[in-house]
Amino acid sequence: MTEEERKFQARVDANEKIEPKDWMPDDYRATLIRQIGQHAHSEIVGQLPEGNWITRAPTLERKAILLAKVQDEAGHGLYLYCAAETLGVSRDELTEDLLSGKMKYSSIFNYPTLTWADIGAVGWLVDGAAIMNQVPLQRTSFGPYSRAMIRICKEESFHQRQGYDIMMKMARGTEAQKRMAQDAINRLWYPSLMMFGPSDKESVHSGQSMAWRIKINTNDELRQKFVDQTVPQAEYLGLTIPDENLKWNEERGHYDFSEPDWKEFFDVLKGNGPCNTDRLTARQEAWSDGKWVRDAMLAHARKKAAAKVAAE
Amino acid sequence: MTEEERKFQARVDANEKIEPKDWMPDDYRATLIRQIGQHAHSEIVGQLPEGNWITRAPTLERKAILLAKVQDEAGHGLYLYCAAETLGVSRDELTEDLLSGKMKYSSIFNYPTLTWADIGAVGWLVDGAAIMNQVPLQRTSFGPYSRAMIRICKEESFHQRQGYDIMMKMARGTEAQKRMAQDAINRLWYPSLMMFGPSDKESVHSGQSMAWRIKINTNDELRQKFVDQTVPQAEYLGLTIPDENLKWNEERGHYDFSEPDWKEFFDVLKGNGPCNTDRLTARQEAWSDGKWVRDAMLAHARKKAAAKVAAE
Amino acid sequence: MTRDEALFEFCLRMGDSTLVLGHRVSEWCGHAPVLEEDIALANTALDLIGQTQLWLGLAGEVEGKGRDADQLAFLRDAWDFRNLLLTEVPNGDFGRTLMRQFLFDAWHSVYLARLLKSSDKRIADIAEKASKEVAYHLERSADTVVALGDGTEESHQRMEAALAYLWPYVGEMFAGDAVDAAMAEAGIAPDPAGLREEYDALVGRVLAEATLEMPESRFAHKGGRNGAMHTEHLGHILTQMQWLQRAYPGASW
Amino acid sequence: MTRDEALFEFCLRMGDSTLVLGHRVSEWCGHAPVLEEDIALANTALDLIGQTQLWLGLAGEVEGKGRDADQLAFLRDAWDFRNLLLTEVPNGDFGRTLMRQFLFDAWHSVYLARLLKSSDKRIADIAEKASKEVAYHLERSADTVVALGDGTEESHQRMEAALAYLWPYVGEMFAGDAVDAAMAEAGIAPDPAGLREEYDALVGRVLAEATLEMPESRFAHKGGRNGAMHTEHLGHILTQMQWLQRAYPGASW
Repeated sequence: MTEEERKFQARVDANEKIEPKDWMPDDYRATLIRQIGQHAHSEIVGQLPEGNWITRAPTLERKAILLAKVQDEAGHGLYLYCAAETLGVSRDELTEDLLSGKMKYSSIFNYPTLTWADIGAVGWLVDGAAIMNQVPLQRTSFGPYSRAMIRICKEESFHQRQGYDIMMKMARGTEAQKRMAQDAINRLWYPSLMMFGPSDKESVHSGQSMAWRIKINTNDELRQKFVDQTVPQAEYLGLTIPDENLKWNEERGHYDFSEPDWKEFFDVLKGNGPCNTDRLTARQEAWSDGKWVRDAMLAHARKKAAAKVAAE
Repeated sequence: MTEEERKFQARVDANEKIEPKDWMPDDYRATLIRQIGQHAHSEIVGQLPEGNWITRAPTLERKAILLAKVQDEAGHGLYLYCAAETLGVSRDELTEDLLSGKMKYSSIFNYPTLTWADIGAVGWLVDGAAIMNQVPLQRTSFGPYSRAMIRICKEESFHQRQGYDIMMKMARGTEAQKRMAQDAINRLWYPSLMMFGPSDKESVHSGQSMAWRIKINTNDELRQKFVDQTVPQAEYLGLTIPDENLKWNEERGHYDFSEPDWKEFFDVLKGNGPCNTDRLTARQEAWSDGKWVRDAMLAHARKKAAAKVAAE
Repeated sequence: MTRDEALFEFCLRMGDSTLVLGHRVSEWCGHAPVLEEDIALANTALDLIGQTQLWLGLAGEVEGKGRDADQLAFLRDAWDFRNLLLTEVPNGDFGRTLMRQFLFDAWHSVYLARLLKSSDKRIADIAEKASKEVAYHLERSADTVVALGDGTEESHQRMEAALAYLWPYVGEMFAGDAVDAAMAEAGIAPDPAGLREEYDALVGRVLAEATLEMPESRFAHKGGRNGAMHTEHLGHILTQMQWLQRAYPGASW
Repeated sequence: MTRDEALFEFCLRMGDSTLVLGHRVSEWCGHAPVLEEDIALANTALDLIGQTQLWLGLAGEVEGKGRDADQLAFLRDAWDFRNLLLTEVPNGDFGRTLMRQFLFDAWHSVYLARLLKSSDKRIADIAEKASKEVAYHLERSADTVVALGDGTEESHQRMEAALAYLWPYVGEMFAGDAVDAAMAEAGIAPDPAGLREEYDALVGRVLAEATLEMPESRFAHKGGRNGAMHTEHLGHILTQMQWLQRAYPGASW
């Protein structure tokens, strides 16, 4: 370790925030760009499965709530791109990397939203899992990232409550609604567990990330915490978690549960999820169809700036 | 009149059919190209308002019937383009003239189909009016046109019965269905009357067309015939024709009725109907989006022909 | 037509227009050219749906048959809708969507300003809440129309085409009828014909800055505000919008 | 699962696939690149809807709960559909539509040929009627795939892209499950896995003539035939398809 590296690590260990202008190891910067960028992309792509139901929301109130949620998510994307930009990468570069497939987004968004209950389940399970990941990151070592996380967590927990509220309505609703709610949890339970990533035992990078406080807990810890929190919620709803092995382990003080199918996880990562093609195509088309707009806005801003200079 | 013209007129007067290779006056040819071309275009554009409900047809049987009908209409378009081609104009030229707005199609298709009852009303009233126009044209002087008309009329009367059958179901159905049926006739009655064109008194061309047997009856005759035929049908359905002045005139042996709003007719002709832009845009896009297909089919046909020649 | 019948129609006209335009705008979700526009479009749609709740809520109250805003939004077929035709035409490209928004916002802001002084306090209250939101919508859509009109050659052409396509739907905003006359007489809402001049001045100013020529034609498609003849597009919107309420009648969500 | 339960599922798989594909194909109405194609597409859709009436009619008969073909088509939500995912993906350009048609027709013709010998006469009868129609569909779609694959450079690229997009949906046709096993055991329908070789040979021959390379990947999207996971597209199809039956329950048309 060089002197600089030692000092850097000491600051991290002392829970000091690293700011953009501070010295930082190249790998710290690169890892953060990847992590924050992926998170930003997830917010953006995450608009699509929910957007799929905005035009079909069942009441005006639900439509308004969903619109507000999707708007928040785009906002989160914006904070996160800004945080990433402080590390010396532009939003456009990150976008190009998303569109070319070089950078990933959370694989959960490669699953479809097939019924209105999925909108509830996405709020409850997917946002629930996201929060589980994000809450500790409020204490991450990189200042802009930490501050973005604080804002985001506040809104996400609101979203999660709204999702749970949708599930509640359906679980207490007609037979068809109950069936819809159960079908949603059947499809989304394991993909939600996958959101924490494979066991850290298999990951080489986790140790370094944890030393840098870019990662605070292991994937397995978070997954366990998610299961422990979610099972009683499902019971309260009267819904069944699709796992025969799920049961309370008195000794451990945790629920035992089945691992998701990691082969499916890697398949989805590779691009073979149910919606990978549709999601990426939607974003690519938004970007290429919108080029003339971005060009025009830039051209107009330049004209205005030139006119201002000329007038002065 | 030249000798040729006199001979030509004598043949027409003797009810002989004029065939493509026969001598004919330039104006006869030009008028026929315009008339047959417009008729062909109407069949093509006429697919759109009905196509609008294929994906929403209420039963499998109705969907099948509507598909068959739209297929028939495309087929009629095909016969008619072929008849026009015998006069020395190509289908592609006619299509380009349609897409550039140089040639017209029946203005009725610039009205929207807003409910399922409109599909019934289109069959009953619009096809009804079309048949009224077309039946006499089976005896038109130009052979290919006359033969096309014979085939077309057979199918059209079938369509009209199907349309009437839809109206019957609705008029005998629920309150909402009855209301839908009445709403359809309210909107489509006057546009149907317009299909016969303004009174011939105002047209300079009609006399010549009638002498050439390109036109057999006056517009007013056909309109009267249509009204006389349709009123009892509406009564049988228990629907009200939206015309306060409509009443049986014992003396004339015909119904008296109100003229449609001819200002609206000319507005629609000028391009200001409710759907002119949508209809023409749909056809233009079909044509331009399909260019690569037509090019490829041509290229492939050439390759195959070349391979055949090489093999021989 | 009683005064309450006219008032019911008036509320539907307001609420259906915001509902249908809100629906169209929300179709952009996740597909906008820049992230900031995704946010702005979602925000606009959200405001419009919020206004819909107020207008259709009041409509139900006035009607007095126990129908609430959701029942009015989700259980009427196309012919019972009273939205401006402008709000139901397809989005087209981003330029057309923003031009439509601007043409609507300009009318909306002018109209709401008069409704602030409505003799019916319920309407004045809705107008007060809505007009703040709409002032912001108008500022944004006008700025965007200017930027795209006066941007590149391509964007200028696209905005010209958007304006040409949409202009025939503007006249309907100012075509008064018996409902409007009843509202004007009761001091509830202004005679729409009287607003055209102010509208033209506002729109003309922005279009000029956008280097776009204001069309001269006064030809107007009509039939949305009175339900006489919608476009074919509305029915397709409703198949989506009303799906759940139609497929699962009586369920609560 | 009783034999009749399996038979019901089998009939739904057949009828839902023809229904959904018929719907997709009918979306082309009035928009095809040449008039002859407009006619051919309408004809294909018509045949598919006719087959749907037979399959769903039989499904209702087997189920024995008094549901007829229309009730099955228009009153089930997405999760109860059993169509191949291939049939519900969007049309894309004309090339993708025809490639999808070809990939489906090839399976359909191979499968129906076996159903001709079904131990259930009702099924053999439907297969006999359908297989004549499908032979014609296959001839047409194969010819078109060849012409467009071996046409211009642009058309070749488009057909390559269409094949790449659609290929992951082919595998589902040959993934047997308990329903298929029950049908095979009863001699009603073949084990789908056993048809892959014949399919690959047929498709390979046409693709070769079309100068297109048959993809090697065996990755397959699944979930349509057993209803476990459709695409997001099916729900949108149903909002249209079922609109009238949902909006006016109990009416007859």
